[in-house]
Amino acid sequence: MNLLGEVLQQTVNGIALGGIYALIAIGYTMIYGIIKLINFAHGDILMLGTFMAYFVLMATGPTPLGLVLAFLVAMPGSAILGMIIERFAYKPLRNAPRINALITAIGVSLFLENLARVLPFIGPNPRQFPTPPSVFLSYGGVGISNIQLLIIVVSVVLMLVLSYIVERTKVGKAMRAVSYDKPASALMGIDVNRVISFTFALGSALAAAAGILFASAYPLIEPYMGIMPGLKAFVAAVLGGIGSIPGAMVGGFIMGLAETYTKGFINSQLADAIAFGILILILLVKPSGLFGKETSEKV
Amino acid sequence: QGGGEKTIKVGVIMPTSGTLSTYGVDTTNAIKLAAEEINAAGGVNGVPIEVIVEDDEGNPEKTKAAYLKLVTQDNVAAIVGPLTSNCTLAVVDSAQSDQVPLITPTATNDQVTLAGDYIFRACFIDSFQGTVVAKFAYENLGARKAAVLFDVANDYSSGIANNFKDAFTALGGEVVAFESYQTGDKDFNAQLTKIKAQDPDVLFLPDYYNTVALIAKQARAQGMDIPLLGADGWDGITDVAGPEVANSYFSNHYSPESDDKDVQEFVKKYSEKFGKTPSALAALGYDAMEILGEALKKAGSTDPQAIRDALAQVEGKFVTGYIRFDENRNPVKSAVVNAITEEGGNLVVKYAATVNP
Amino acid sequence: MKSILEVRDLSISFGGLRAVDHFRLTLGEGELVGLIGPNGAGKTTVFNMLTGIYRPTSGRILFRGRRDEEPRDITELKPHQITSRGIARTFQNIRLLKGRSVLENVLIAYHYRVPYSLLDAVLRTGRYYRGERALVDEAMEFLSIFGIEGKARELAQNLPYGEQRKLEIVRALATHPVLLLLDEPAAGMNPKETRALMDLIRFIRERFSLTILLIEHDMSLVMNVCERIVVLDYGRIIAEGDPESIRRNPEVIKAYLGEEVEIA
Amino acid sequence: MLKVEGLRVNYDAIEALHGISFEVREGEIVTLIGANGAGKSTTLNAICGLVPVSRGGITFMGEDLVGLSPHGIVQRGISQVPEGRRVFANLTVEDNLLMGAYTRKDAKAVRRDMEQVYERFPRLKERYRQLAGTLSGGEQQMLALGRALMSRPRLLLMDEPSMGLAPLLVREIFSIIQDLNREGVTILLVEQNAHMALKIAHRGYVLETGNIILSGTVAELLENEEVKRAYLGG
Amino acid sequence: MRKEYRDGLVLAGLSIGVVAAVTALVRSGFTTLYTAQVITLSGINVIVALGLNLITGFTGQLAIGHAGFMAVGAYTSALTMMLLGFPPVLGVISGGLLAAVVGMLIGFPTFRLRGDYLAIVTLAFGEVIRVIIINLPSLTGGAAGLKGVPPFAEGRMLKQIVAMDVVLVFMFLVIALMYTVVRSSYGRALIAIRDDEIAAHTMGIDVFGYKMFSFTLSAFIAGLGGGLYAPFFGYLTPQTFTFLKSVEILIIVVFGGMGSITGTVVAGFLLTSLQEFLRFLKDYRMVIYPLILIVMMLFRPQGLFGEREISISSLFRKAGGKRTSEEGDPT
Ligand SMILES: Nc1ncnc2c1ncn2[C@@H]1O[C@H](COP(=O)(O)OP(=O)(O)OP(=O)(O)O)[C@@H](O)[C@H]1O
Ligand SMILES: Nc1ncnc2c1ncn2[C@@H]1O[C@H](COP(=O)(O)OP(=O)(O)OP(=O)(O)O)[C@@H](O)[C@H]1O
Ligand SMILES: [Mg+2]
Ligand SMILES: [Mg+2]
Repeated sequence: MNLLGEVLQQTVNGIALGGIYALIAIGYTMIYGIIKLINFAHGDILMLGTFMAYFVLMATGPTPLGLVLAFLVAMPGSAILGMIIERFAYKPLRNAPRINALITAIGVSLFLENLARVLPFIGPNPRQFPTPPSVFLSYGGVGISNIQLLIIVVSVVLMLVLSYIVERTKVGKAMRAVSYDKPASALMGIDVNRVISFTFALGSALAAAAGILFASAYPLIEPYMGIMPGLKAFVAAVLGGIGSIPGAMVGGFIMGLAETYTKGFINSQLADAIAFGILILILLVKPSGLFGKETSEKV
Repeated sequence: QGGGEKTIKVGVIMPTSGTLSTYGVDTTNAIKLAAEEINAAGGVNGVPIEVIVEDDEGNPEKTKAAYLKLVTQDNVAAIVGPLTSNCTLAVVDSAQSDQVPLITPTATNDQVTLAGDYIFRACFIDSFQGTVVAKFAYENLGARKAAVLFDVANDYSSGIANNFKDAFTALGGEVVAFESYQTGDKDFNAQLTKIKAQDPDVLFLPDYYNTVALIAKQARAQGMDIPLLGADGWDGITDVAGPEVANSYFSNHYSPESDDKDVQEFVKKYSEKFGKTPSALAALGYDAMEILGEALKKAGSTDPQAIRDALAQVEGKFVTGYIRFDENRNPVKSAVVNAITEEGGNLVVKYAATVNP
Repeated sequence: MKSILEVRDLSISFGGLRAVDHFRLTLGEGELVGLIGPNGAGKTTVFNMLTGIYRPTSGRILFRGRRDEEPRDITELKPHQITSRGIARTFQNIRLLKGRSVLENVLIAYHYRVPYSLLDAVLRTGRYYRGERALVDEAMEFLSIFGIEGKARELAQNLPYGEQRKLEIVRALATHPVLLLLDEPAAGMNPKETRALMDLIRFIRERFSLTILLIEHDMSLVMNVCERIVVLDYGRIIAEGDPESIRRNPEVIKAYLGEEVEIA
Repeated sequence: MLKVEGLRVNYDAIEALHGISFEVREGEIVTLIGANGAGKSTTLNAICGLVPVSRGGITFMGEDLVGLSPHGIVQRGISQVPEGRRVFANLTVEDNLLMGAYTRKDAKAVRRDMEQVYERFPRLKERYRQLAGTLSGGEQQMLALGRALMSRPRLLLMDEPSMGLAPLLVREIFSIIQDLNREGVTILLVEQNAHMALKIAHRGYVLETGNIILSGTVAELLENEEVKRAYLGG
Repeated sequence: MRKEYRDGLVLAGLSIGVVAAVTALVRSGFTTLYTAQVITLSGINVIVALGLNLITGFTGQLAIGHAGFMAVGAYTSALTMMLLGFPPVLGVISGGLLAAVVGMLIGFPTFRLRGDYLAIVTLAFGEVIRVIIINLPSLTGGAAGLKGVPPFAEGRMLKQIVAMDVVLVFMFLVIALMYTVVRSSYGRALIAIRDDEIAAHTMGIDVFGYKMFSFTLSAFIAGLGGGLYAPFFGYLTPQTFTFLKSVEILIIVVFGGMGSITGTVVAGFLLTSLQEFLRFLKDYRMVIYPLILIVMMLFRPQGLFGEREISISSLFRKAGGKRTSEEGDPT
């Protein structure tokens, strides 16, 4: 394979990985945007969503219909889970210092992971996620697998849907109003609790979708599976400008590509270091992230 | 000494919870099974062995705590464990200076037994497995160009990888790609694309089966159909992996399919009691306890020096082969190579070869 | 009268918006000048540039600080450097340390000239104890000048609004400024409180021989205490002069005061 | 229209309102004056459901408001211009106005009302795409008022709308309040600027440290010595 | 005698008393070496958590990578002892110093930004430092770990006891350092930055400079903790200094109360022993531990102590009465 071919191939790999990061990053960014909370449990919602899909696929087998069904079960299922977590763990802390909520989020994260480990139907051992047999569509040495194609298509569609919701709909604008000033939003007649719940639902549903895609590409699932993608997606969200949805998308793709290129052309051990290096570099040049709005405090 | 005691206490340090709990529980079960058998056969010169298990979660810090508890609170005569090399390395210096005989069933890192003359192990060392697989690939498979993909953050994986590289090159082969990743990585497409570009004959994946299953899946998805090679970390891979791991070979401590009498007897007892075929780690745990039992009998007391000297003398046939300790208290024994093939839609593990040191 | 502040052609833009445009101002020692103008004219922004919180797009700020003979360029300095040269301010929205005691709020202002080193603090030398006692004594004295020494140990957030504003002024004065910038000190005060504030401003100016620049929308206050008034509109100076002339200036009436001017 | 009876509100251990009662009748402008910290904002927030009521009753058009959520209260026709403006800094001026009309479904009428707000405050029209957070204090106050109008309230609560405004604008705001009132909006106005407030209101209440100490028609209050001394600077 | 000196002496006496008492208990066999190990580990955790409390609790800058500074301290102390033959205490201090230098390097670009970028950058740093350690096998032992760090003293019993004593002494020194810094004009400057950065800046406080100071000192203290860990434990592996370790430290700070030194000390001992105490729960322990944390945050979000301290003078003043006092003014 020539170098150009290799570069193209790595780009395909990077975009597929980046699509997954982007989906997770959107959830992080939305939740951070609305309650200024780094939701550490986001990766664990992804994990639980993936297990929901796992049980569906075990029943149906890895058929296209089964996959559709898995999305239809896991996304609403995780949405409900996200809402429950918000209601019981985060809502009572809405007026507490932000760091408290952060600690709680870390607590929820550890709790979900370890609960999953002791639950008899999940357990600590990795399981094989049912996937369709891989097909490699190749054109002159450069190719894309059926799963990578699925990831790219599904993630792009979901991102378009989400952008529409947030940018164009009333509830999307309400989300932005609530993110800035909750009492004032309430005075506008906005049901603040509903809007926050909705945000969690949306973010969690996207996490579940990302989880299914992730598991289809890396078909071994276990209770800790959400940690690493969660962390990297978080970096993607910050890099794109936390609170900004287009930022999260672009950040996700940058992370995916940077990771893949580093592994492919430099040195795999440097992948994380370079990802964080890019982050710091971008923050130094543009402190609010690529798409973040400059919010110099007006005094 | 020892005569006044009602039991001889043996400490076991194993990760019975945490990420490694599957391995830890299997091995602990086998150790307990061996102890029960010794006790059923009259114990150590009439005194029964009492096994005290401490969980270390696979975390070196916890290993140290468990060690101190066993040594200072329970006053154990000897220790079987820990499971991983990292955890074992955390306590060997203390065990040596505290004069506590310790035999790890499974820690393969070369450094472990260099801590001193109280430290033993029941498994062969990393460098040996790298050589075994290299020899097998070069001689049995006729491979000349090999690629390696390993976990740099894991000493087990990088140790074997380096040994393979040296051995394979020494045999006259060429390692055309030597790529790595970090523990916990799930995406290997970048490295595989790079490896594929080098067009190797075999791909060596010295890691635990969970990671190997993922790599294999991605390698096959990229259209690589060369044989995959592995080491004892692959033990149990057919439970989690799909057809992508067919056409592979891995070295191991023993093969439950072997027609050896001791092996068959152990497999039968273990599977009757715990409902599953014993893994290689379980076999090693069983052997470690057996070795310690024999040494205790020979020592005739719980004096640490006596136990140490008796351990060094142990020689004989065990489940994982004929064992004799070399001057570094590492067992000199053979390894087996298993082949994974697909037969009628099912994965089958078959004994392929025995490689002698 | 020597000038202590000279602002030359100060401008700043936010994105496309030119919030302040070629602003010029010279303040003589001991003057009390008012800065007024419609909302959004750029008054607070001028303060922000003078105190180093915003960096101007162009222009220079020359200031003759406590120790200097000649005015020096302070345009590029950081807020804390400017404070140490002798400019202090209050904020349009009160920015006290809410969860700290009144005394601590004042002590903060002494920090840049704390009389003991970190090493003294760690080793608890005599210098530390003497220094700390001196600071507290001085702060208490300050508070007593303003009649709130009795509340020294209360949390700042528990003070009534008027006293919070007062505390902000005390805290600014505790940095020993030569020039004091007050941003709408009477906002949210009733006429009675406003009158008290007027007296306070006159008093501190005498007591600490200060030069004061004051933003305020309450004309009763501005017209009564200021000697000179500068009027801003859309970032530009549209008028400058004594209160009487400003009150009659047709442009100011049109842009800011409105037809019927009533001063209590 | 609005009836408050024996209202008590606590912040943790401190009681901020010690059982106040007053009423606002349809078509009136009622002003609530009082010094800083008297509890004026607390009263408005209690009506809007933003702070929990510990005792007492609030009824609006005969319906009990206690225990309703803020958005429920807004839907019943009460709107507040909060103290300190509280505009949505991260939304544009236009989006802020649209948020004001959040509970309304009639898109066309909303458009019309928006044009009306722009007519009233040309400054806002000039900056309709600017982020509200970068507006000056006065501009934000205009926006807050405009935003409240967008919900077409029956009862408008205003918390110190003249605070920090240029004299020209203060008069402007008060004349808008009168206009609105003439158009049929009932208004409860909290003010420090008793002078102006008493000029446009029909009736007033004086609040001091959590108690209503005086009430009456504007004429009565203007006569009162205490009011003159403390709130009119006379 | 002046009150200040009296307090100082009482504190010093108390500290010596505590060290002597636990040493005697272990020596006499009344408590086992296992207990000594838990005490030592608690002491180390307290030291690192105090460092974190300085930057996060007192200065208001969230940092979630203190395991990274521990790692720097631990490896430095181990290597200076093993390669340069430093005596243990010198090794420990050089560990602190190098961690401080690293802290400075990280802080310098980060504090030019406003906002919680420190959280992200420290998170990243915690990960990157491990990668570096793993990739320098000739120096650090790589993934296999660094074995054979010389202990504070030889002998099964002595080794543990001396380690415990040294750690406790360091702990008391760090407490004294923290206390004296925080209760001074310098500490007030940090708190002012936490409460309102812009106001602090216009009051003449060099915000950037003090953030740097606080973070560097914080890294130094965490480095000391790591430095102590090396000779105490004898074996270092990058696996020890993970994100979870940083979280564990953060939990101690929050549990005890951000901005409370007493709180950090109490929480450090409580939580470290709780981890041991809950061992019998096996895998369920890791379910219950976070649950306790969540419940704590929900029902007592300010932590055990809030911002309060137990102070010696208040013990004297109200002997027998209430034992804690609101953090008073430094008079
Ligand atoms: N950080 C910023 N970003 C963007 N625009 C800003 C910023 N700060 C101020 N402005 C703009 O600059 C103009 C002047 O604002 P400034 O706060 O100085 O007004 P002001 O004269 O103090 O008004 P007021 O009397 O209402 O307080 C306003 O139009 C405002 O929108
Ligand atoms: N969130 C709160 N927590 C605790 N106390 C509060 C809170 N809000 C207000 N208070 C207290 O309640 C009392 C009444 O406050 P309120 O804001 O209602 O006064 P106000 O009359 O609106 O004053 P202002 O003219 O300053 O706006 C004051 O003593 C205040 O300190
Ligand atoms: Mg202003
Ligand atoms: Mg109010």
